[in-house]
Amino acid sequence: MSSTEELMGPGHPEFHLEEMVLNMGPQHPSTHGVLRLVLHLDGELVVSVEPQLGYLHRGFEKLAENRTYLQYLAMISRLDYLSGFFMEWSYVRSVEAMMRLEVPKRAEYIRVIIGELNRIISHHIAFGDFLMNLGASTPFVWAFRDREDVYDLLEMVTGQRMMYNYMRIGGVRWDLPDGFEERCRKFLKGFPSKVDEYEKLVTENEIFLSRTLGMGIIKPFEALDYGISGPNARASGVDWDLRRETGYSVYPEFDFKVPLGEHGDCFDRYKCRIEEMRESAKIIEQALDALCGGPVNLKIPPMVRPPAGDIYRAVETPRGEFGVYLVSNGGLRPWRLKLRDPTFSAISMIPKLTAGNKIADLVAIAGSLDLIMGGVDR
Amino acid sequence: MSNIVDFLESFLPGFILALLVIIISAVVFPFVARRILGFMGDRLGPNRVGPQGLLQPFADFLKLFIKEDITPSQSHRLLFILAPAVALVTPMLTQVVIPFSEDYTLADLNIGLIYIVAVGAFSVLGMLIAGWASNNKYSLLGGLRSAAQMISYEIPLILTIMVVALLTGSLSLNKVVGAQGSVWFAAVQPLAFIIYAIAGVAELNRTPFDLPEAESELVSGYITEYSGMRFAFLYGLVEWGNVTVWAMAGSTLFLGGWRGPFGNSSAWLALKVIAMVLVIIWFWATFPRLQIDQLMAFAWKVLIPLSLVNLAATSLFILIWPDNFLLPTAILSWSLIAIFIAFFPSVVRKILLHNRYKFLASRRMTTMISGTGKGGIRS
Amino acid sequence: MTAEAARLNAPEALERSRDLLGKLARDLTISDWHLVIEVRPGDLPEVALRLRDDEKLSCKYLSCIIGVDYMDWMEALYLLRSQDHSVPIRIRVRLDREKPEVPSVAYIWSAANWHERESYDFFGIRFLGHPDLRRILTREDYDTHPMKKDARPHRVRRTEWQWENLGKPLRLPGEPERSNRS
Amino acid sequence: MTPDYTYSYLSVAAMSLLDFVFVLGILGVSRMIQRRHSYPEKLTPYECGIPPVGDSRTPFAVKYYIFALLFVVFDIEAVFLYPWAMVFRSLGGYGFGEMMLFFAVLLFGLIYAWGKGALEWV
Amino acid sequence: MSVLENFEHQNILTTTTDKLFNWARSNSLWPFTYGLACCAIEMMGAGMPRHDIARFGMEVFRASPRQADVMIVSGTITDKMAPILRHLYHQMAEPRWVVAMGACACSGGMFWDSYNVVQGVDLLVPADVYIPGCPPRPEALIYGMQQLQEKVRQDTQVGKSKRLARGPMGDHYDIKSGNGGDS
Repeated sequence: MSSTEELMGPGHPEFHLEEMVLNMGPQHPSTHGVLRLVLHLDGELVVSVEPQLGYLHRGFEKLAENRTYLQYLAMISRLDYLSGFFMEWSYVRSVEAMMRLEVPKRAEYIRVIIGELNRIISHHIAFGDFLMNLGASTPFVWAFRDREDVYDLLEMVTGQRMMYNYMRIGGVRWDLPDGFEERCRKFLKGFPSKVDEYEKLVTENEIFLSRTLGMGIIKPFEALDYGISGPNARASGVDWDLRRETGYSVYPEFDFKVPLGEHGDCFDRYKCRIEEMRESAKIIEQALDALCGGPVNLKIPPMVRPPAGDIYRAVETPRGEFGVYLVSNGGLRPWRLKLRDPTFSAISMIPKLTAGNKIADLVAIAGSLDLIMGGVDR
Repeated sequence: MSNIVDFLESFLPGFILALLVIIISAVVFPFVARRILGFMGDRLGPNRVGPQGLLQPFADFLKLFIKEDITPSQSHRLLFILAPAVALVTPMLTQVVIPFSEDYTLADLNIGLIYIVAVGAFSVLGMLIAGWASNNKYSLLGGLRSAAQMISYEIPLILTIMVVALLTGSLSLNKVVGAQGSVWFAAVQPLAFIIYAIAGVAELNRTPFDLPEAESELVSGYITEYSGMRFAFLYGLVEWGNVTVWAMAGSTLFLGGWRGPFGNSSAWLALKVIAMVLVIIWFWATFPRLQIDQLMAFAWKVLIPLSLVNLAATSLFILIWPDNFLLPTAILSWSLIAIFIAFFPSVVRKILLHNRYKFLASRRMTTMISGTGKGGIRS
Repeated sequence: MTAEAARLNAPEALERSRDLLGKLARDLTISDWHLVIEVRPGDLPEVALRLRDDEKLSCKYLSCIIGVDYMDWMEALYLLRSQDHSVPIRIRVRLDREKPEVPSVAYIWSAANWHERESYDFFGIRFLGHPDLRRILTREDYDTHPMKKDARPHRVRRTEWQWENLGKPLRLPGEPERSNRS
Repeated sequence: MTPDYTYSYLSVAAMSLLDFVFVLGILGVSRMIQRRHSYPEKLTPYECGIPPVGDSRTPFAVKYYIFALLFVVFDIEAVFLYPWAMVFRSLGGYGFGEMMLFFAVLLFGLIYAWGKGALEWV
Repeated sequence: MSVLENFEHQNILTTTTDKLFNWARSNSLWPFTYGLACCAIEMMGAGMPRHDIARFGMEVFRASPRQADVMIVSGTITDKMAPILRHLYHQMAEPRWVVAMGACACSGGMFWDSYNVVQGVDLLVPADVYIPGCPPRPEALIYGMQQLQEKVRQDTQVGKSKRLARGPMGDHYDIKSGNGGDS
């Protein structure tokens, strides 16, 4: 039943208006790839939304059962392609835990450095796409401009711009190249001013504020109920960051803040990401200071056979808790590999958040949730 | 017979001039916009086709000219094809009354101001027809949005143009320019000029009011189904022609038209037009897009009362000082702007944001300091 | 948010849940810093409710639901976490492989809704009482549950897609079954 | 009526006519030299790659029309205002007062609509 | 059908217009906003400051297939997406081109053995340029687009109508000999 009908009184034959069924996606400029939203519209108003997934379902979990542990490593960074390094990290953490390996300290620092760099570029996209959805074109361009600097650093270390394949079970592929530290420090020096630049362009903008404030509010209990994690949940005030709570890797050594929002609206989610970018830069700086010598990986044979059992390991990706549940039967290949993606939960919140809002708000909300379909569809 | 020859002699050059203005603006301004958008985003923009990319717009137009134009099967064929022509009426006909220079106006109608407003309404017709005839939901939404938006912003536009009529005491645009001999109306009535600019940007569907073709929401709005040359008409000639014509009318009404600090010629008009178009391009690069309810609220709750007050006060001032009204009017208008800016944060924001206003006050981020080593339990 | 003292460690959580669940839990173990609770399919909603509403354990967050096919039996695994203490809890439900059925917990955690749909899609586990149990990732007209170990996920015959056949009518998801499957 | 005056309006009419001729002519020439190849799939309406559900020309939400109604009121006001603006100097205070009364009525109408919630986009 | 396509042999008219049209088409390739997966990010990156595909006039990403010239298939095509991709290809106006960007669009890539992945876009629509890489760098995309420009420049209208009647062995505009035809 449409809201107009409610307004006019139910069942009034003269005022019966048909809902318009509109497909948004899978090819749509604002659905971030291949999300399909089936909207029921009453004029500009969204009566109900049904997300339809699976347009990028590549069968990651099934493919894991046909790959050896090392082979699969090359594949998994394609899962959530904006934070590929975290995908690898989560996967190797679970395999390492299964095999009870102690990763060298230097490797952990390198992982943190690369990981946080990856978090920065992922938030760049989140920022740019969100503003693009709101109709501003320049922030998107600026975000990409600054991504390229990070890409340079990542390429210097891993040899790839997006799909790093840099993690190895028991460490990382190779050591940091010469000159990386200076370049990284140089980048970090200029980085805060660039974030300030974004904020100057966007945060105080009257139109931006009027579009985002109080829009798409996620209450803290709702965030928990729907299994939302990461910046989306922290913007609601859920103080939960796996880097701090579970203290994996060498994160307990670093001093960083976890930005929290108050209202959980689009603005808070945007602001949370901006602040997280700053915090990530601080973490990288500390990690560079703490970088110690030593080997960067354990000598592990290419054909690893973790003992039989099951294990769950999660890392805090730019989008929240990404977990890998691994069941091994002691063979060459995983028996079952479950990938728990944070965006999957975030998308399930869309119908609740957008019903009763307008199309423009739907686009804004979807943008603020930072949806990447690669991880959702798997 | 000689009448007809006379008529053609005076009319045809004018027609060709009007057409040339539109074509040149459709060729030059998109290219300039692309280069400037590139510049604002630290890019270069098109620079490979011809010297400095100058041939890029020609390549684009020729390509669109030889590209297939699809008429979707369930569309209303006649209206679908006619929509570009209907939409092109506005930029063509508006130029009829614009004084290009001191002694050249295509047809100096003595009701030029009403004429501008009346002809301006054709563009919404074109968009509505395009949206409806396409039989596409995005197009329909875009067309309806543009209709709602353009009729809403039509009213402040009419009311501000009337202020100019009051100041001039005539509806003829030649007289309007003539009345600006000593001082531009933009200085006398800055509020009217600002309202004209805002309402004009909304009429033109440019950022931040580009809802009818909001790419992130409605794909391409009312032009979603258009391809080939029809698309070029709607997207290039009509849109940029409208922008140019809006700038022409604006500079005639408020910026003294062809008058310049030294020498009066149409070059000054062109300069002013270019300046106004550059402002539009600048908006394009800077602003996000408004929401439709805020857009409507801004027109009906802010701009219309404001322009009504301005109109009433101006007419009162003219009545009190019939011979020397420019200075008092200017003082009034500038002080209205000051009041508007002073009350903007509390009143206008409240109007636009409604119940979401309360979030504005407390939009600071609280950050929590992480306890190092607080965790330790493995997940 | 909560004081350090409120945090439980795994053994404490185990004690607490033993008190809470009593006989509902078939088995309580600690594996890999996780508290693993094994329950029968029928007891699941009761266990879930108790874990969620308990003051100490307050598992308000369902991380995910995992289906596993062990060839001899199937398993549905519920990963829970509480905001206030850091012990992750797994509920393990062993299912009959021929007829995998388990009550839905979509009314207890909203997150479960889509995760259950996914497990149904991949393994064919029927979540009884689920509001809308449909396929979520694979095509709606797909005829097998691809993650089952004995599933032979078919592929669309490639010739069907080939561009010589571009003129043929389009078939889109949700339309009638294809006839020429390989 | 002076011939000049007729010419002015004649040129407006001729211009709109020629505008249609120009657009349709260009489209016609374009149609002659473009590469055309149409078949049923190409002519289906675009909706992000999915066949549309239902007709797009459904009865549509009433909100857009409320603004159209309000617009009509204000447009008529404008029609009255323009002649007034021309002559109000000669009308003097009396004419001004009358028009202000008209203004007040309109403004009251706007405020009424505002209060009734007609300006809210629900 | 175009007037010019009815010529069966080259003459001064067709060669001149060929040259002119191909110049216009090759310099104004507007891509279609159709990001599928990872490669879409690099596709966006190609339009952005460092690489700036805008220099070649290709930054006009049109979201509607009607206005786009080249569909850059950037990412993995799944079985669920395949009919949609084909539908969107159909809805593009002639002349149209397809660029297969990345290993997945070329051949299925590292998901070649997945149950839900189409092994290359050329099973669905005719591809003009294949750009390998996982994902290809923006430079590679720009190079690929330049190769496409090369291809466009070699296009001719001569005898198009004849070939259209001949059926599926001609180039890819001729596929629908059966129920399509001129309008």
